[in-house]
Amino acid sequence: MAKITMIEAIAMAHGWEMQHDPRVVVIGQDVGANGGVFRATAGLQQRFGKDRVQDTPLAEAAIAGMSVGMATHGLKPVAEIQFMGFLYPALDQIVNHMSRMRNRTRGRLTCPVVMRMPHGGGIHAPEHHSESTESMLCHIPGIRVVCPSSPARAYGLLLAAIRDPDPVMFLEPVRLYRAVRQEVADDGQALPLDACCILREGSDATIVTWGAMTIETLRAAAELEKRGVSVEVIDLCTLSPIDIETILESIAKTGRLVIVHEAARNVGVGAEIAALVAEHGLFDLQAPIRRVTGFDTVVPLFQLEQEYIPSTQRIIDTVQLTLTEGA
Amino acid sequence: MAKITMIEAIAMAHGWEMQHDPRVVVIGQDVGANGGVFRATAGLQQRFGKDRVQDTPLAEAAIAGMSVGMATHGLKPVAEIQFMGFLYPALDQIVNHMSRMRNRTRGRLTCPVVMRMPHGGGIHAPEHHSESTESMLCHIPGIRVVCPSSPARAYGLLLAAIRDPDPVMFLEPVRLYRAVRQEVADDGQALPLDACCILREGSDATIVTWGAMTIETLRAAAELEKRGVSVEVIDLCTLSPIDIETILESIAKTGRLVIVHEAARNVGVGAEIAALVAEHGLFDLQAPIRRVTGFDTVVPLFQLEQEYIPSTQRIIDTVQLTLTEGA
Amino acid sequence: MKCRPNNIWPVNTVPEITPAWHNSRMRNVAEFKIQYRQILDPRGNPCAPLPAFAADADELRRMYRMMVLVRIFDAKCVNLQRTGQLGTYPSCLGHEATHVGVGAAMLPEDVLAPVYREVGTQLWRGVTMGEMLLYWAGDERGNDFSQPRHDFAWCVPIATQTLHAAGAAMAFQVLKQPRCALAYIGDGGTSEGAFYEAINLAGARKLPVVFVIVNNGWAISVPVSAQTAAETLAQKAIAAGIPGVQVDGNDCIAVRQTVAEALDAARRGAGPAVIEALTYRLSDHTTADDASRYRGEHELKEAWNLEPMIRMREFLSRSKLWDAAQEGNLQQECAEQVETAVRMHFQQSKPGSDAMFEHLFAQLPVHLQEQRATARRYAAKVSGH
Amino acid sequence: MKCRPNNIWPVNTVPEITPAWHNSRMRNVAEFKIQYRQILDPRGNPCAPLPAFAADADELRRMYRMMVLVRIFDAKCVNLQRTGQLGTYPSCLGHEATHVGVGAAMLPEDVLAPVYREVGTQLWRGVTMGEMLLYWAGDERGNDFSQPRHDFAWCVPIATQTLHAAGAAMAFQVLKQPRCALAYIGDGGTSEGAFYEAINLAGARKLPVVFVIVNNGWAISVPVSAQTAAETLAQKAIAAGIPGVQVDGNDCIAVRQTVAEALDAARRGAGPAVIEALTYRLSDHTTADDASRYRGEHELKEAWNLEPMIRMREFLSRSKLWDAAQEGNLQQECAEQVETAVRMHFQQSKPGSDAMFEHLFAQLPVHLQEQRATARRYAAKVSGH
Ligand SMILES: Cc1ncc(C[n+]2csc(CCOP(=O)(O)OP(=O)(O)O)c2C)c(N)n1
Ligand SMILES: Cc1ncc(C[n+]2csc(CCOP(=O)(O)OP(=O)(O)O)c2C)c(N)n1
Ligand SMILES: [Mg+2]
Ligand SMILES: [Mg+2]
Repeated sequence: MAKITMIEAIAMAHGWEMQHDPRVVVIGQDVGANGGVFRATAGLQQRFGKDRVQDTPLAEAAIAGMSVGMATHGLKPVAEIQFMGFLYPALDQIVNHMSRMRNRTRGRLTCPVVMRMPHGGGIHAPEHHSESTESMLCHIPGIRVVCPSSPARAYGLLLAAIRDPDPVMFLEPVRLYRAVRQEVADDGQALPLDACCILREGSDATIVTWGAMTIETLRAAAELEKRGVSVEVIDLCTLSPIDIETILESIAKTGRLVIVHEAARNVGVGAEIAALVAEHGLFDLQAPIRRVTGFDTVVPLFQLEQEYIPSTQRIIDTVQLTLTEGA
Repeated sequence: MAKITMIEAIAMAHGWEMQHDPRVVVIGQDVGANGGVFRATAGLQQRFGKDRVQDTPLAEAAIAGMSVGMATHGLKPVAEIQFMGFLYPALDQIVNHMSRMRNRTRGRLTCPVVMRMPHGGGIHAPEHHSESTESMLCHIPGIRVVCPSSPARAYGLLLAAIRDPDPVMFLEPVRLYRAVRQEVADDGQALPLDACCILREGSDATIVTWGAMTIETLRAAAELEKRGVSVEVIDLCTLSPIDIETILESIAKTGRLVIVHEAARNVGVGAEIAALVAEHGLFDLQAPIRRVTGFDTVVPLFQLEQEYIPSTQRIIDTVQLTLTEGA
Repeated sequence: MKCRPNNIWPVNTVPEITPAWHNSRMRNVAEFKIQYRQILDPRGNPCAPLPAFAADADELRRMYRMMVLVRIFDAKCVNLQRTGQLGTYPSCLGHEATHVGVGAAMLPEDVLAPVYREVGTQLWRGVTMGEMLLYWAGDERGNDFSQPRHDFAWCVPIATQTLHAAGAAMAFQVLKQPRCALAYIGDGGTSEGAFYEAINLAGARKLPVVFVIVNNGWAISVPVSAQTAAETLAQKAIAAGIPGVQVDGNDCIAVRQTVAEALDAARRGAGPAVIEALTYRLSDHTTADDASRYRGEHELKEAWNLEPMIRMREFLSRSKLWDAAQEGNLQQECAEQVETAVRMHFQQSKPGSDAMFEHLFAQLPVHLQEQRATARRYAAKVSGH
Repeated sequence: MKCRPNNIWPVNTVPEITPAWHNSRMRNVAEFKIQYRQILDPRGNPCAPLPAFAADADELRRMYRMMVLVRIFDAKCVNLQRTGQLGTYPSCLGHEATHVGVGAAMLPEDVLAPVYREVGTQLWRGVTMGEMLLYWAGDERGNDFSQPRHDFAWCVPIATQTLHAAGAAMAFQVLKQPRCALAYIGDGGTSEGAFYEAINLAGARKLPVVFVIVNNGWAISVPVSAQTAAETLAQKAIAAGIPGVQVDGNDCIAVRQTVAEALDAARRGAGPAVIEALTYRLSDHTTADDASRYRGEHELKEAWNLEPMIRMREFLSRSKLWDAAQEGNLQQECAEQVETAVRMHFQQSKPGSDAMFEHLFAQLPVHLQEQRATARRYAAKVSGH
């Protein structure tokens, strides 16, 4: 089994599902002959034809809106938004229709749609190409938000997302697209949605994170281990709804929680995790819940992106601070 | 001094500021001859002419986008979005331009824009007319989000918003538009932004809320007082950035926090407040932080809106639960 | 007033000042024209050849019947709202010819993407008055049409439905189904980017979808002249490279024929079209609106002279297909039908709090089960059972 | 290939199947035509009367000079990116005539809303190469133009800038300033709803704004034919009820004259216009793209035959305004100018972490002061000072 990158795993998941489910149709800007600007849909048009892999006009509202109509009338669109920073024109369709079609028609019409998009920064991309505004999506009732952190999880979670009968926003961390290679079997095995994934067990503190920040977090955990600190690392995987049980169990064990995300802090997904723990796990907490996040600033152009994205050092320092606090 | 409703206070604030600042221009759908579907701009076109009070074509992205261009080139647009549920097509311009114009041009071009919009439900309005998705706005760096809870605060905060040199989203709770009358002096006095407002002092528990939910919250506080429970009620007023100091001071006194908002719970603004307290006020907390919010469902059509909007009883019960918990 | 064909801008108007380029040596590369169709004049006299379906007297009577039913039902809804028994309601007074004409032109397997005013089309296609009453009474069950199951539900966020229609058409194209989608949009709605994206996408992919612009002169308080400088709304089609045409929207026969032709062509692979139906909003925007604040009485009075019912009735009478007795019976029949629907509507029980959770996802996530329990607890307290 | 006038669709093409309505009795209510202008043919021969500014030899040489500078600077930027010294860069190779023509047509007090490729217009208006290098090197200071202070910055989210231009034009109208805004947009960009909303709004309010569509044949890998069924992009103007025209975008003289006429009319109150400049993207989309994946070599080769530099140089030579010696000097001069700019660029220091906070608000809110301190602390650790 060849080792593949996350972008290859994503293309592979598309291929498997299109092969096995004729309703799956891929749409987006440059997904056809070009195979996607990151190559997530490479080879699909050649393999499945122009009907099932269609370049759309340059219009995000149209991509989301037509996905709604395609999904209600017999197809399962997997739509690519070229970068998360260009998702905003599509939000109206996502909030006002995709997320509530099933509800507002009492189940008569449904929206099995996957909207995929590159997420986050760190690759020296131009302005507006480094957004991680998942929290805006997570606030929308009626959709799921998923974010993989490895080639294998990208493959399994994307399959799960496509098979899900409801809309899923699938956020792909650009920093991870080609960061590592992993053996991934093309076996059509989906991974569960709505479930966290424990990347590393530990007993002194819990770190919850997702997507590309798993890199710095795992590095921090490794470094902390050298210093005698045992950190449990939880990858959220599905950002909405949150699998809070797994997190609470971990905190019951460690008593300390640090949340790490690349997005701005204010009303980020980290806030929801903290709030859930402050409600359901308060008496397990031995120290304040700390968040290590992007700043509440505009994501800077790339000269400063390393200053913006939380560093391994910031995570280490915050965990250590947490260990000095409280009981 | 006549007693006026919130909607009249809003029209009055427009009038004052347009009279005193010739750069202020009002735009939106039906804001002209019709004076706004809620009458927030009643009489302004007659008074200030068609150049300064302009009906726009039916296009929210255009309203936000033209506001950007107007603001960078000498005007101070005050734009009405007819309902918050129709804000979404405008989000792209708000996130990608309005909020970051100052930052991305290093202060060369700026966006003194106010976007006003009716917020929340409770008036038996049609589908999509009862949204309270403030948390999506609060996550955007570079803008302020403000929500008044009385005629006087609407007047003072709207003046402050218009005078602010940066973009402000001004959310107007529809349930409050005509709920109460209050004496409001037309004296051009603005209220401070970025500051909470304590509506009622108390010592046993703190409730933080904003907008229309101040109604049920104050009712709950009054009822609890009868039962011997003293509740401090804080009106957030500016939802982003949050004046956390005032909240922390209150919790230092009461040791208990309940957050009440109409919006869905998941990644709502309540989550951010809880997260801030779980970081900076953890050791003051004697009980879990509880949130009483709208459900993580689509806002239902109006037959069920009373089941959706948190009731006075739910608030009372939650405060009492909190009092039984912990130390 | 857009509803009067004579008031359409003169062809090729040259504004006082224009860029000088029209004086310089240039080559024409594309030419377009927008045409207008009327079959019955305002007095019900045919002013163009009658289409084939007009040879079927039963069919004509069926159309007229539906127009009458719509008008009576519409008046009832306004009344129910005024007496606090229905939520805000957008009357379709004056739109009957357009709405029934479109309904009659569509095939059952086609898909309708309505806005919020198209009672006539919905009724024709099988949506019941009971379902409509439910929706405007604030109950999602009103969107669960017993038929046609595949039609989109009412759509409040302006212009968004045009993209759904394009998407459905895309599905028909991919799945090789000989079906069409039809999206309504208002004059105001044509200012939204979504509308343009939809027609442009439909053109680029030659999708089987027809867009019907109901130009009723107003978008709440904003007249068409303030929405756009375009002389016609049909010409919006030119931006998408697709055919566009105007039709007298108060002429049910012309509407039906024009829409049928467009659907037929689309179904045979010719791609999309835009049809602008010129009619007039004889009512306030909704029951929450007061049009006297912004609209002159004179204009309204003139518009009444062109309204669609008289025209159809006169045409039928003159063709000896209709008489006063039939009219009397019909009015009574429709009134009874409406009363029955209303009576049954009020017999329905209110939805329970579970309704908020039931159809959010195919399967309710765990944290929502807790919230459902909370909702039940407090709903019980509210309604006392 | 849209850049060749001969390839424009035949006028009034009737697709195989169309709605039958073109056969029935209808009345024309509006007619439109789209015209095409070229002044210099691809070999630099005038094929239409020369505009007044062409009598000024210095001005013509100034335009040509700028085109040459742009091409050399552009090549340098691509090179810097390839060697890891610049971020992703969108080359403007082939667009020089359009960009310089537009720049020369505008007045300094007008406002430009660029996209991301219009080096020629920016340079003409006073933005420096240093500022451009800064921006593409990932530094916001590149948007802080020393002049023109009132121009909009580069704009990556496609089509959004067209609304800013309309807004600025609205400000000029309200403030009674005799200024115009000019927005660029690409062929792909015309599919975005925002573009249509902008032209429609501009038309409805008769705003002093000109929209220049740079039709370079491609939007990354998507050809114009897949963006829209419209025969021309100029005809998008018809949907907004405003004038639209095509111009040969490789003909700097035609572009300048056409844009100047539109700006002049707009400044005098005639309202907006749309100009489609037909050119070709001779480069990859950006340095991150590989056009060979989706674009045929033959097409590219043909496009090179029409490129704008030769045409202008041939015209100047034939008019005895330019010779080989001048050309040699110019090339050297420009190369040196570019080298100097690059050298100075590399002397600049990296922004500090405070730059993230400095211009977020007029005054930094309290909680951001803490975050600024955090950023400082870790920035210090990262760069070691
Ligand atoms: C996106 C959006 N913006 C604003 C509104 C509020 N609104 C409801 S109806 C209406 C006017 C619609 O006019 P038109 O399209 O002409 O349709 P008509 O009501 O005349 O049938 C407006 C502005 C809305 N429903 N959706
Ligand atoms: C809203 C938005 N969607 C997608 C993109 C990604 N993107 C960048 S350039 C481009 C193609 C633009 O094509 P065109 O408008 O023809 O301009 P050109 O690049 O040819 O100058 C796309 C899709 C973007 N920048 N903004
Ligand atoms: Mg209308
Ligand atoms: Mg292009």
